[in-house]
Amino acid sequence: MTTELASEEIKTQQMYRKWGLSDDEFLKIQQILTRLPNFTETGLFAAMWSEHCSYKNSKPLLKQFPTTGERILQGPGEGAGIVDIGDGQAAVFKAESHNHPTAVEPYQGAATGVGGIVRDIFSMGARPIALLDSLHFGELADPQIKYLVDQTVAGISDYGNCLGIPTVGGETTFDQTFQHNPVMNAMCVGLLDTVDQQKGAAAGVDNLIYYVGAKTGRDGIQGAIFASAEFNDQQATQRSAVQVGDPFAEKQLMEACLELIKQHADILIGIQDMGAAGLVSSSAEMGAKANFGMQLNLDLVPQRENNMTPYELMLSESQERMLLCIKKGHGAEVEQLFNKYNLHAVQIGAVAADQQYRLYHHDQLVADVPIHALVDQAPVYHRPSKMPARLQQVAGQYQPVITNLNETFLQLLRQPTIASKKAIYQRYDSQVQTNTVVLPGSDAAVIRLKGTNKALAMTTDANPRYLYLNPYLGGQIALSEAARNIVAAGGVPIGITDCLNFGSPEDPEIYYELSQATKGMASACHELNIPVISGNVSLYNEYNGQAIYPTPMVGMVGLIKRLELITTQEFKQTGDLIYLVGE
Amino acid sequence: MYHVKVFVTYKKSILDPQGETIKTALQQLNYTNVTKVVVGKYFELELSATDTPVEQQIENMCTELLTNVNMESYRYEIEQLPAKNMEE
Amino acid sequence: MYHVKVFVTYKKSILDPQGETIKTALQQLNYTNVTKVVVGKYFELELSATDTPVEQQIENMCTELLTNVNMESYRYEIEQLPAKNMEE
Amino acid sequence: MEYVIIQFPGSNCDEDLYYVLSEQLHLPVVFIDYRQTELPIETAAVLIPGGFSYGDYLRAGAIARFAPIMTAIKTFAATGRPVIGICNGFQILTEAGLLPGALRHNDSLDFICRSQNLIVENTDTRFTSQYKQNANITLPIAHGEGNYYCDEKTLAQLRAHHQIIFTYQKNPNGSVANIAGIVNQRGNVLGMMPHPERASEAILGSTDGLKLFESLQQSGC
Ligand SMILES: Nc1ncnc2c1ncn2[C@@H]1O[C@H](COP(=O)(O)OP(=O)(O)O)[C@@H](O)[C@H]1O
Repeated sequence: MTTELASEEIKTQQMYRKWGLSDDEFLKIQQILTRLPNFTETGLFAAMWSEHCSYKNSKPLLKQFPTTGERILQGPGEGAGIVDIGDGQAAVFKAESHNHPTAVEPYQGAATGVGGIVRDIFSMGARPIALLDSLHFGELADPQIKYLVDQTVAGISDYGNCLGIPTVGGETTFDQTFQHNPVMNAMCVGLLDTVDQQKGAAAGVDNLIYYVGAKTGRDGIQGAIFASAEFNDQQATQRSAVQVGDPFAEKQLMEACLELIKQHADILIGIQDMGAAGLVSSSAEMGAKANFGMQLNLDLVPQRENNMTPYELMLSESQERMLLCIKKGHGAEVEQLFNKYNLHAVQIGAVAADQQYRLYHHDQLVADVPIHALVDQAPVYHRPSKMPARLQQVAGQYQPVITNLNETFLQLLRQPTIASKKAIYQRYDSQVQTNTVVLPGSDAAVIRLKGTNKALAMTTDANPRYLYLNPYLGGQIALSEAARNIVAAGGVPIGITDCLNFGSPEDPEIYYELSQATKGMASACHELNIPVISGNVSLYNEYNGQAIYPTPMVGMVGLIKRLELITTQEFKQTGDLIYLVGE
Repeated sequence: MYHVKVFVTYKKSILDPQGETIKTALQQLNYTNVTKVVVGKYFELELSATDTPVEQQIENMCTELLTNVNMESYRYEIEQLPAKNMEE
Repeated sequence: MYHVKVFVTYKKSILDPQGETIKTALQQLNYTNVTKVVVGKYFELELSATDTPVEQQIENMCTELLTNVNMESYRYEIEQLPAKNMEE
Repeated sequence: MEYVIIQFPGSNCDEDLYYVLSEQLHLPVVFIDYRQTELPIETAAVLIPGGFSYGDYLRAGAIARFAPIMTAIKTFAATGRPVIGICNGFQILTEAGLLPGALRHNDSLDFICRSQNLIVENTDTRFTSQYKQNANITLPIAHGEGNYYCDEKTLAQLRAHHQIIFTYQKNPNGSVANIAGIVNQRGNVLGMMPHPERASEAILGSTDGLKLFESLQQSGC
C-alpha cells in the first residue's frame, strides 16, 4: 500500500508538483481551504485542476468559438452537445482523444477511447447511432507503426462492433511527426428524442447518488503518479495506467441506462459518465452544476481490489461506470433495473444542502472541500505566445519537378495518406442498425433516420501539414473541408465537435499554433454559420521535447432534409459531364 | 532444438473481463466451487539453438512482441529436445 | 483448494493462422531460428474441493464450455493448494 | 402465428431483424428474452440475431448456448419447425449442436465487413424457395469468427444431403468449401454468416436478403 504523506510533508516535499500542481496552485488551494490539504484532497485538486478537466490553458481560446444558434439545445459543457433536427428529435455528438493510452497500449487505448465517447452520448439520453475516428500515425513503412495501426484499428473495431454501433467514417494520415505520438480521436453521434434530454447534474437535498456499472480497480490512476518516488519498481510494475475495456459490460450498461432514461424519467435527476478523473470529476461536476454539495461513502463503492485508498478510489479510471442522481425513495427501482442487466447499482452517497464536497472512508471524513473550488475555481492561464521561427521566414514556393506525369500521379496515389483506406474501414461493422445509406469510402457517411424522410451526414477532418505551415489558414481549411464533405453528401452543416491535439501550451510557439489554429477555426465557423457544440483538448503531445504538428480534428454533422438529396461521390455513367467548381 | 511454452496473463490490477464472464458462466453451470478464473494467452514455440542463449532470446521475444509489459506479465518453460525431434 | 491450468489449442489438422502470423513477425524481428509457433488459450482456475473428483469436474468444464471439441484440444495441470491459500 | 426473435445479452442485430419483419413484410414479431424457458405457443419460426452474445468472450456463441431459452429452442427444432441463426446466431447454433461444424477466426484474423457475392446452392428449402437455383446474390458480411470448419466426413454428409445452402463466390474468411450457410439434415435449422436483414431495402443497396424472409413466409409459417 501507498504510504500517504501528511499535509505538512506534501508541502515541504512539494510532492504536489509530481501530480502536476504548481507552487502557486498549491498556495491557492491552501487559501481556499484556509488550511493545508491532506493527501486525498491534494489528489482531488490535482485531477480537477488538470488541463484535461479544467481546460485552464485552453479556456480563453475556446471562447472564440460560436456556440449558440436556433437549433442548439445544448452547447459545450455537458457530456455532449445537442442540435435540434425537428420532429422532436435531436442529434447529439462529441469527440474525444485517446492519444496517450493508444501510444502505450494501442488495442486497449483505442478501445477504451471508443467506450468513453459512447458513454458521453448515451448519458445525454441519446441512442448512439454512429462512430467515426481520426487517426494519425508515423510512417507506415516502419513495422512498428504497422503494428500500431493494426492494433489501434482492432481496438476500435472490437469495441464498436460489440456495442452494435456502426463505425461509418474517419480519416487516416501518416507522417513522421506522429512517430512517437499517434493521434487517436473518436467521435460518436447519437439520436435523441428531445423529451429524453438529460443533464449531468445532482440537485435536491438528500437525493441519492448511485454508482452503476463495473467495479473500481487501480487502473488508470493519474498517470503522473507512476513516476513518483514513493513507489518502488516492484509496485510500479504491478500497477498500470492502462485500462482494459469490457465492451460487453458497456453494451449492458448502455441498454440499462437508456431503459432508465426512457421508462423512469420521473426518478432520474442526473446522469454522467465516470470518464477522466473517474469518480471525483463526475460527482463534483454533477453537484457543482446544480449548485449543491455532496457526500459520498467510499466504503460502498464496488471494488475489484482489496485495500484501495480514498485517493485510488476517487482517481481510478476504471471503465464502464456511470454516476446517477436518483430521487429519494426510489433506489430499489434502479437496483432492480440494473440487476436485470447483471450490473451493479449501489447507492454511495447523497446530495447535500451546503456546497461542500465530503468523502467518508472507514467512518472517517477524508476530504472536505468546497465543491466549486474543485470544479470552477481552477486558475485560468493566458500563456505567452510567440510565432515559431519557421513561420517568420517567407517560405519559398515549392516547385514540384515533374518529368513523367503518369508516374507522379501513380506515386501520389500510392502514398499511404492518399491511398484507399478500405483495409481499415472494412474492419469496422459499418452497417449494423441498418441505417447506413452511404458507407465509408465516400466524402461523408450518411445515416438515415428510420421513421422519417431525413438523414444525417457526418465526417471527421484534419490536415496537420497545412496547420504546420499556417495554423490560422489550416484551421480554416479543416473546417471548410469538413463542410464541403457534408455538402457533397447532400447535407447542410448543423454543428461541429472538435479535438485539439497539440504540444505543450507552456511552449510559447505551441501556444501560438493553438491560438492561431483556433482563431482560424472560429473565423470559419462564423463565416459558415456553424456552431461548435462540444469538443475536447489534448495538449502535451510531445516526445523528447518534440511536439506533433498542430492537429485540430473537426467532426461535423449535417442534416439532409430529404432522402432524395443524398449524393455519393462516384461517377455514375459514361457521358455524364464533369465540372470543376470553385476558385 | 528447444520447445518453449509461454504463458501470458494480465497483471493483477488489470480487469480481466473474459475471466469474469467465464467464471459467471461456470457458476451458472453449477460449478459453484470455482472461485477465480483468469484468461490468458498460451504460445508454444519451437526453435533451434543460436549463439544467443535461449533464455535471453525468449525474454526478448516476450518483451518485444508476445506481451505488452505495461499490462501483461509472462512466464515460460523451456525444454530441450533431443535432436531430430522437430515435428511433434 | 485447487489451482488448475488449462491449455487449449486448435487440433493439429486445423490451420492456426495466429501462430503463422506470429511466426512471421518473429522472423521479421530476426528470430530466424523459430521454426514453429502455436497459439492457444490459457486458463487458470481456482476451485474448492467438492464431492465430485476435481479431475472429472475439469474434464467436464473443458468439454462443456472451455473448448469446442470439434476444433480444439485441451490439456490441464491440477495442483492442490495448502488450505488458507486462496489469495495469491 | 408469430415470429420470435431471441435477445441474448449482447445481441445487436435484433432490432434490425425486427424492422425487416415488421416494417417491410408486416409480419407479427415478438422479442423473447434469453432467460425465458418457453417459446410462445403461436411461434411460427425462431430467429437468433447477430451480435456479440456475452461479448463473444471465450468463443462466439459458447456461453449463449447454455441460456435457459436454448432448451425450448431445441425442443422447437426437434418438431421440425424453422429456426434461423444469422451470424452470431449461426455461431450459437453450432455451439449448441443444432448444426454441425464450428466457426473459427477468419483466416486474416481481422473482422471483415463488406458486401459479398454468394451463390444460392439449394432452393429446395423453406428458407430459399424464392431464389433461383444457383442465383448470384449479394449480402453483407460482418464477422470476425466466420470461418466455417468441419471435418471431411461431415463435409461429405453436408454435400450428400444438400445441406450447403449458400457459398461465397470468393472466399473471404477461409471457410471450408466456401460455405456461408448450411441447414441441418432435416432442413429446418438454417445457420448463415451473411446478414440478409441488411439487404432488405433498396435504400441500403440491395434487397437480395428479403427473399429469404419471403421464402419463410411463403412456406406457410
Ligand atoms: N480511420 C478510418 N475509419 C473509418 N473510415 C475511414 C478511415 N480513414 C478513412 N476512412 C474513410 O475513407 C474515405 C476516404 O478518406 P480520406 O482519404 O480521409 O478522404 P478524403 O481525402 O476524401 O477526405 C472516407 O469515406 C473515410 O470516411
